[in-house]
Amino acid sequence: MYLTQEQQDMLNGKYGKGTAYAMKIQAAIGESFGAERMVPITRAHVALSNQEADLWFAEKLLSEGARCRVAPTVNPGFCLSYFKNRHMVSEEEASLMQRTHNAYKGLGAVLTYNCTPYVATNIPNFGEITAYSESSATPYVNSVWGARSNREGANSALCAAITGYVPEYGLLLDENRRGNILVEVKADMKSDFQYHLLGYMGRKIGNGIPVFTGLPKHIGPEALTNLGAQLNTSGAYGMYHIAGFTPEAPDVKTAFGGKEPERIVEITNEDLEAILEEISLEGNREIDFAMFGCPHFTLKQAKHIADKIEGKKLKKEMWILTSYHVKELADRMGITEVLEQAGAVIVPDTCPDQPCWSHLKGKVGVTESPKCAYYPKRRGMDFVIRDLDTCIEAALTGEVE
Amino acid sequence: MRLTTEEQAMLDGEKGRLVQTAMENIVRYGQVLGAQELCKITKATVFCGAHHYLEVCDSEDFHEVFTRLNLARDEVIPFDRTSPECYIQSCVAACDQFVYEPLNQTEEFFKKNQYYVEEARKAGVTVVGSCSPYLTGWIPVRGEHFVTTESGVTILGNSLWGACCNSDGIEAAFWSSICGRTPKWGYHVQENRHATHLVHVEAPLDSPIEWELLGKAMGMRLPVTVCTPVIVGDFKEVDFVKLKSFFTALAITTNCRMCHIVGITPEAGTVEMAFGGHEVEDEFVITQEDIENAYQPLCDKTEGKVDLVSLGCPHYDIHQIKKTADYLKGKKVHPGVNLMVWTVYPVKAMADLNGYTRIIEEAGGRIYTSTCPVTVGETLLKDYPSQVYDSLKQSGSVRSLPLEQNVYYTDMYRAMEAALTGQWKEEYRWKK
Amino acid sequence: MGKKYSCHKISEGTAKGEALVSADEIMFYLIDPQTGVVIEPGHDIEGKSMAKKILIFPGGKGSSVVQADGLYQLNIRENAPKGMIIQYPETVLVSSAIIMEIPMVDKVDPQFYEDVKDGDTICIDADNGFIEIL
Amino acid sequence: MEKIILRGRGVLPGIVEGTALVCPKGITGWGGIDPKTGEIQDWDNPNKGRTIQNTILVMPGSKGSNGWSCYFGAARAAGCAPKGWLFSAIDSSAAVASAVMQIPTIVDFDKDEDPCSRIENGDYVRMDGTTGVVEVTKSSQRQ
Repeated sequence: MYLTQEQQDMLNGKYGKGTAYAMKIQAAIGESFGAERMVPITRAHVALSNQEADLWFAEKLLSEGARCRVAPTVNPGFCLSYFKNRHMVSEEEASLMQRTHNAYKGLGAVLTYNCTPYVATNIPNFGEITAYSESSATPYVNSVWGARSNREGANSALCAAITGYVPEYGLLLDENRRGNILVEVKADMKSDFQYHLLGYMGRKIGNGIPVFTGLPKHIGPEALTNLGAQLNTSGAYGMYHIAGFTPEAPDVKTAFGGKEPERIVEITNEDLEAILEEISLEGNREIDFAMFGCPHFTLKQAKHIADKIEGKKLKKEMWILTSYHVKELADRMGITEVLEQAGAVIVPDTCPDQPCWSHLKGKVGVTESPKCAYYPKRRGMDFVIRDLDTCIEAALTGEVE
Repeated sequence: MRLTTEEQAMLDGEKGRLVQTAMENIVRYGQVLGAQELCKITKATVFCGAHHYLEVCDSEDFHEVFTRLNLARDEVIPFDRTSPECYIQSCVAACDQFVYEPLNQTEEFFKKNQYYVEEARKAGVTVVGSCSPYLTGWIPVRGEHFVTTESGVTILGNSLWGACCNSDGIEAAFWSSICGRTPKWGYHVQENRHATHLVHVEAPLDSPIEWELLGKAMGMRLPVTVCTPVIVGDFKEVDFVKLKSFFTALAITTNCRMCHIVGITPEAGTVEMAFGGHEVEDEFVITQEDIENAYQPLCDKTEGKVDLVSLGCPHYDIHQIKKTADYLKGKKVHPGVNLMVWTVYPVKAMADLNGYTRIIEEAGGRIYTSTCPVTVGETLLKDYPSQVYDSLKQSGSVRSLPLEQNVYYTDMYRAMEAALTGQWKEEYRWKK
Repeated sequence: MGKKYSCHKISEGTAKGEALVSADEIMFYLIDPQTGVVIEPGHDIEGKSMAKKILIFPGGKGSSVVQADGLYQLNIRENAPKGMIIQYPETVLVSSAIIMEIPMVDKVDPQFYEDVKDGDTICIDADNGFIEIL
Repeated sequence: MEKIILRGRGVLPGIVEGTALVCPKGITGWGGIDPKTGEIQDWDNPNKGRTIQNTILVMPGSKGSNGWSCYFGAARAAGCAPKGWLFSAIDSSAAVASAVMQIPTIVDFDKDEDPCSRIENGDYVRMDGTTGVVEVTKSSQRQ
């Protein structure tokens, strides 16, 4: 791979040991993918995870003097002030989060603690070259915004933020952005929930870049967020097209770059029902809690819940996870008050796959997100997956259909 | 004009007087344009708050003021609902949502503004208070139809996101928010979105201010009528801050509401694609000299004391606030200088979380939200004889106020230097 | 001297160890860090340990953070594989291997897959681009 | 007494007559007029200081920011609206302003019948917003 003088200097340690380490990793990635050169990025998002490896890597870079050239936004861990003050995390867990906070702050990241930067705080424009980790983010920025990012790992995205460059391969190149699987959606996409299930059809869709047809004319950010998040829970997708909707797919032909699809897949209502049955616990049972916001809920979703439970009392715990800045909006809009009066909690900066949920271990929850049900399994939480309104009803009555 | 059954029902009053009036106005608006049908609006920004021009209507009742000015009716039609299919955010108001004393405003005015904003919130408007609705997730996707009261957002939406919007106005944005429709005309129609003018940019553009100046330099060359330029050049490290600076400056110096950038905006992969087979009406080159000429009249020549330094028009995003904090860390603003940084309150909350607010405050500056110096107006600005802005739009608009101030315009770093030294020096003028 | 096969370097270094072949993609999150044993239900090599082995598998799966953490947890307990031979590189797995300094190669001579079986002793020389079955 | 007839597209009905106020470079909406009096405030407008109230206002189209219509709307609310107006070519901001003003409006004239060049300040204009016919009595010919 060709390196410019500046990139070579980074590799040789002229910009410090930490930067050299980041560059070494990136050069190796570039070499392994046969990249010819490195190109500058103007945005990055790091899937901070508040896990030991994440902290080890960030602290190693920091102690070796690395600083971000391009300040990245970051994923959530857990909200330290909320969970620590309520003694819901141990000293060690709080300390890990605090050290993660300090390490990323030291590296110069913008501590947004939000897994949906692509809907508000870090939105790339068409064609912009970026480095996004977080599995729901990469398909969103590539597909919806037409920006360019490979499916970065948390650590490779951090390296890119530090050096300001990424190796040029994969989805950064025109020829790799064309669709190859035609996905004809025959299912009735009546709410954002169906996009969760459509995204979970990864096994049926198969590897490649899907081109969806048959979707409604208006698709909101919540539906698109769900689609991307679940595609990358059920498979590995850097990008998709929606014919007549996403910017690189004004029509089916353009989406495939003039070629014929390699595979045609049809998705019906029955497919969505079958996948739901497969991934969800059985219904008709009592539940212990409801959890929403994986990926983080938007203001619109928080307001939807508030409208449904205003003036009522929840029978079960309800957690709504969101970004710090949506939380601010919810406070200002009076939504937080309505939620809290009904007994729900809207909490920022927090992910379902974090140690702060130890009190839910061994319990059964409801959620509308298959991703929310998938990762926390190893923390002993099990979920019934239903559409949002059914989940809200379950939190009110204590039982799910 | 062809209306759908649903639209006709709204016009017939089936959804109440408010929706009916909004629809009547939209239909009339469409008839004046010669539009054949309406299109569905799913995003809007509206101009809430107790803006000064509303004072022509001498009434204590928000709804009366609203009806007479925004609905153009002489009865009182309560503004109590908006289209459930449309996501609506509020633009800047003439007041910060949280403080009034530092802006030299009265409690009475602050409360009136809160009352206006609160009524809009009850009607379904998300209270944001920003000229930069995209900072809180209000971003139309390609092909989405939207309305906005901000010219800069119209042009950004059309150009950068490939969404569809005309420059229509404050009243029309309310009508569309209420009935969820706008006339299908102009940039809402695919065939009208091709380029008309070809601009070759030969000036090297690095910082955001240079992109702003490109907007002004183009404004000096483009016709006053509506046109759709396409720019080509060897653009390096283009980021969103540069683009929003450019589009905002272009919007206020021209009537242009869409501008393609070859290789950057989605409808302009190539020059040919941007023109889509239509003729090039005119073609010109912008040189470094043009950029410099655009700058000179925007910045006063006198050296001397500085009283106000204002950063953030359009409202700063979190990255810009971080840069401000990084620069000010450990430094002190000169006594007597008011350093104001403008953003939207959820971004300020994020700045609080990240410690940027504290750094800026320790340096002697302060972050404000929900408005800007020009929107607050004379009440604030009359007390500052010498003002520095990092924005072409602010510095230009301040000049049109009936005040006799020195107005300086430069990039954010030189503006902060002026705040630290308390002086305007020749070296703070922007130069390449 | 054993039989040599060409390959392409992803993560530098050399390694020697016992072969463990998996037909399924691997998510390092679902490996017991205390033993290196695959605990993912229904996985091709469920119940087998990858500790100090040369792991031969198609590629990785899972979100952008789990691979690094999984490998890290194995690595600090010295239960990570010594080397990895893959077919389908993707950034998440590749960067994790590079960071954990575990030699990794791809684009191996197809004959290798015909010949290799569990328990073979294998040498990887990523830097010189070859694998050897001893 | 010279009379000329111009034809545009009549878009808002009504027959009105009055003295023409012609602004060939348009008027800036936001801050360009004082809505309380209808007085033009644009520093570079040759009609600065004149009011739009009760005139037949002639302009090429809108100008400047998206806030163009609201100052005219405010003038309407304050009782300072023109009697009718003519736009050489319609644009979206001017169309919103017309829908707000609800005064007779004629737009989209042929290039050689551009009201901004064929009508001068002080000419007496009779306009029919239904038919689009504009009857101009040149002031230089009038007693």
